[in-house]
Parts: sequence; C-alpha cells; structure tokens
Amino acid sequence: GKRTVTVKVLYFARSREVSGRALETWRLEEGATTKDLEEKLVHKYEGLKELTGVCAWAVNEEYVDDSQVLADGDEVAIIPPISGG
Amino acid sequence: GKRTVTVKVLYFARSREVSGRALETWRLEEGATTKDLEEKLVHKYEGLKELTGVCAWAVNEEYVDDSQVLADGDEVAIIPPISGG
Amino acid sequence: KLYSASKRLKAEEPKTHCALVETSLDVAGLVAKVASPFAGAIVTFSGTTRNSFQDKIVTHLEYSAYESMATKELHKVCAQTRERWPDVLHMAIEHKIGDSPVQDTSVVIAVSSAHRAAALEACHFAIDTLKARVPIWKKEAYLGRRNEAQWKANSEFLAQKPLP
Amino acid sequence: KLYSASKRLKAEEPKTHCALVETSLDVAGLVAKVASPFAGAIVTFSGTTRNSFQDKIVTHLEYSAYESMATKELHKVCAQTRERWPDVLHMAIEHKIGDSPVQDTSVVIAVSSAHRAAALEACHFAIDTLKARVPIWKKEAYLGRRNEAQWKANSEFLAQKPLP
Repeated sequence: GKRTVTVKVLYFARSREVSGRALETWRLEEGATTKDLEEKLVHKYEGLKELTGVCAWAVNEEYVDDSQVLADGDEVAIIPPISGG
Repeated sequence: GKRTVTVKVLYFARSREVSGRALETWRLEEGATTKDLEEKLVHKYEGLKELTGVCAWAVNEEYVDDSQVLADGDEVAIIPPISGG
Repeated sequence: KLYSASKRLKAEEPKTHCALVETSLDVAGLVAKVASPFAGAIVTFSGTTRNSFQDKIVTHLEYSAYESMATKELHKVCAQTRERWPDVLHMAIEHKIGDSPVQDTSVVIAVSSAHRAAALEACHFAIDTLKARVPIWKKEAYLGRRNEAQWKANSEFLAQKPLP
Repeated sequence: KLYSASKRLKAEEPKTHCALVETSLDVAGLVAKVASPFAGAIVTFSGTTRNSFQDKIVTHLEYSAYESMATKELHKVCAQTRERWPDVLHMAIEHKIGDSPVQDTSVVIAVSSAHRAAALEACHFAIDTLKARVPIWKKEAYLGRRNEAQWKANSEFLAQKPLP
C-alpha cells in the first residue's frame, strides 16, 4: 500500500467551533500538502468551507504556504483570520 | 517730551543668568518694538548678544515677531532657545 | 578630575520581553521593563476594548491564542522591528488572553530608544505587525444579542497572509 | 430585546489636561486620564534623562519654565494636534519642572482615540510641537565638570521660531 504520514491538526477560534474540537490526528498519503489536508477537512467539516482562502496555515508553529508538504509528526494548525491587538 | 510706555521684561534660562535678574521694568519711547528693546538690553547686558537672532519674543504670553510694537503695561519675555521635552 | 562617558558607561544589552497573560495588563510595569539610563524616549501603545461596534453595544471581548506559536511570533515582531530600527533599545509586549471588558487593556507594547524617532516609529510598526501575524483571536460579544457574538478579523492579516 | 449603540451611548466630550509639575511623573496616571470606553487605543510618549551627552557623563537635568505661558502653550499643542487629528479623543501632557536625575521622566504625553492611527500619529506630532514651542528650558549637568553645565537647545525651535 501507499506510505502514509500522521499529523496532529490544531483548530482555533472559528475552526474550533465548527469542528467541535481543539485537536485531531490525521493520517495522510505521503506527499500530501496543506492544500490536500484542507480538502479533507472541508469534506469532514462542511462549515470550514467559509475559511477556505481566508485562513492561513502553520506547521510546527511557523507559517507556511498551502503547498507545504506535510511530514510525519508535523503539528499543523489552521489559522482563521487573526484579530489580536 | 516724547511719550513713553512702560513694560515689564522677563528673563529666563540663559538670559536670566546673563542679566542676573528675573524681572525688570523698562521705559521705552512710544512705538518701540521688540527689536528696539533688544538693542537696549544688549547695550545694558553685553552677554545677551549671544542670544541675538536665536531667541524668540513673547508679549503677554504669546509669541510675537521682533517688529511687534510694545504697548504700555506689556509683559515682554525674551525666550532663549527652548529645550523642553 | 574629568569623567569620560565613553570609558565609564558600557552600553546595555537590548532586552526583549514577550508574554501572553491572563491577568490585567500593567502599562507602568512594561514601561519599567524598557526604562534605561541609556534611553531618552519610551513609547507605549495600549489597545483597549471599545464600547460599541457599528450599531451594537459591546459587553466584552474574548481573547484566545495558539499560545506557543503566538509567543514565538511576538518575538518575531520584535526582531522585525529591531531590523528596521536598529536604534531601538528595549522592547516589551504583553497580550491578554481571556475576557476583556469594555475599557480593559488587551495589549501593551513598550519601546525605548536613545532618541525619540526610533521608539515612536518602532512602536507603530510593532502593533501593525502584531495585528498582521500573531495568532490571537477575539470574539466580540454584544448586549442583548448573545447569539450574535462575532469573530473579528484584522484587515492587516486579510490584506496579506503572514510569511514564514 | 436588542440594544442599539447609537441610541444608548452618548459620545464623550474630549478632555485635555496640561500641567507643569514638580513631583515625579506618573505614566499610568496619565493613561488613566485619557482612558475611555470610546477609545480603542492609548499611546504615550515619555521623555527620560539619558546618562551621557557626547563624551560627558550626565548627572541630572534642571528644568525651568515660563510657567504661565508654558501651560498655555501646552494647551496650544493639544489644540493644534486635534486640528490635524480630529479623531483624537482625550489628551494629557505633564512636564516636570526642577531636577531630573538620570532615567527620570521629564515629560509624558498620553493620547486616546477610537482607532490607533490617530493616537499614534498625534502623539508623535504633539512631542515634536512641544519641543518647537513650549517655553521650558533644561540645563544639563555633568559629572566632574560642574562649571560646564550647559543650556540645551531644541533643533525644532532653532529651525523655525514659534508663530503666535
């Protein structure tokens, strides 16, 4: 079978409300990007659709763009529009 | 004789050090300007020469230019370069 | 006997303090953190909770954060600021997490420098940059409209996604 | 039951506080004076005494003023600032008179506004304008050079004499 990677996905603010959880483990095909993960998330949590295109992504506490390839053990966070300050 | 006006002259900072006083009454010819007063002051207190051209003038607590005609009872202040803040 | 400053006064190491806190923020405390005998200017920015948004009466804000990353990003804000204003001496930023009622302070930035231009400009840049990239969220709650509480979004973030 | 902000929240009258004081300045006190449920931003500028000038070690500054005029001019600084930034809500300025040792605060300006740009820019303008026109003087005293104490001069004043 295809190789897989396991990542920890963190939900905050609006994405936490929609998903109903703070944290979830996802198994993805090797080579999967944040973009691929987003598709899966939206499929599972339809409400996340509203964040498509407006949210940012962080991997291991650093911003990445949505073509970032995810590695086994990564901590991936969906970052809805921020509003600190 | 010519008419005169009497003004109160205030000295601050460097001009107070040079004149050795905070306050002085001067009698001037009617029509005298701050420029005319400056000439008299420099004549009396030679050390004030260093402030010529760099000081400003205030009459009754408002900045004026040096062609301001002084009126009887005016409070005139020589304002050496300021350094607040 | 004369005293030469260049021989006797060693420059201070720049200090940076960044924290997320659940208690009330203290402007004077942050000013104290950036004060220095080498500083001629200290500038602070405080963000405070306003009582209204458009036609609604605000009761409070609820702040939450991706805490570990937000703390790192606050340090990046300071690093980016220092890159542009090398004359900045000390910097301190604290952001509140949790509830912030009207008139409460949700963020304080304090910056010191020898001469004032650096501290003034750096403080302005720091709050703009914080708003663009530090992963903190606020939900605004309105009087009599409990179900309409709203996630806010900073225009600085929407205008350009943060870079690594 | 809905609550409409436009009906229930009366805007506050802008407040201006200006004073010369002989005691220590208190940033937190000035922040409190400009705080408001209508404000989203409070910016402060503090001028503090540096420990050196060129190659000399500074022990303290001695501030004096044309007090009655200086107080009026502080109010003019606020009026000019408000003219350029009508969105400024409250303003407070205090300047110390007397001795100011190293690291002491000689001036504090605090400005509040609904949105941050006005307070940030207004605070910057206010200190620049204060330095250009408020009749306050400082004499700088140096360690081991008692006879060399020096009257300072703000470049903002020298560049252009104040207008009425």
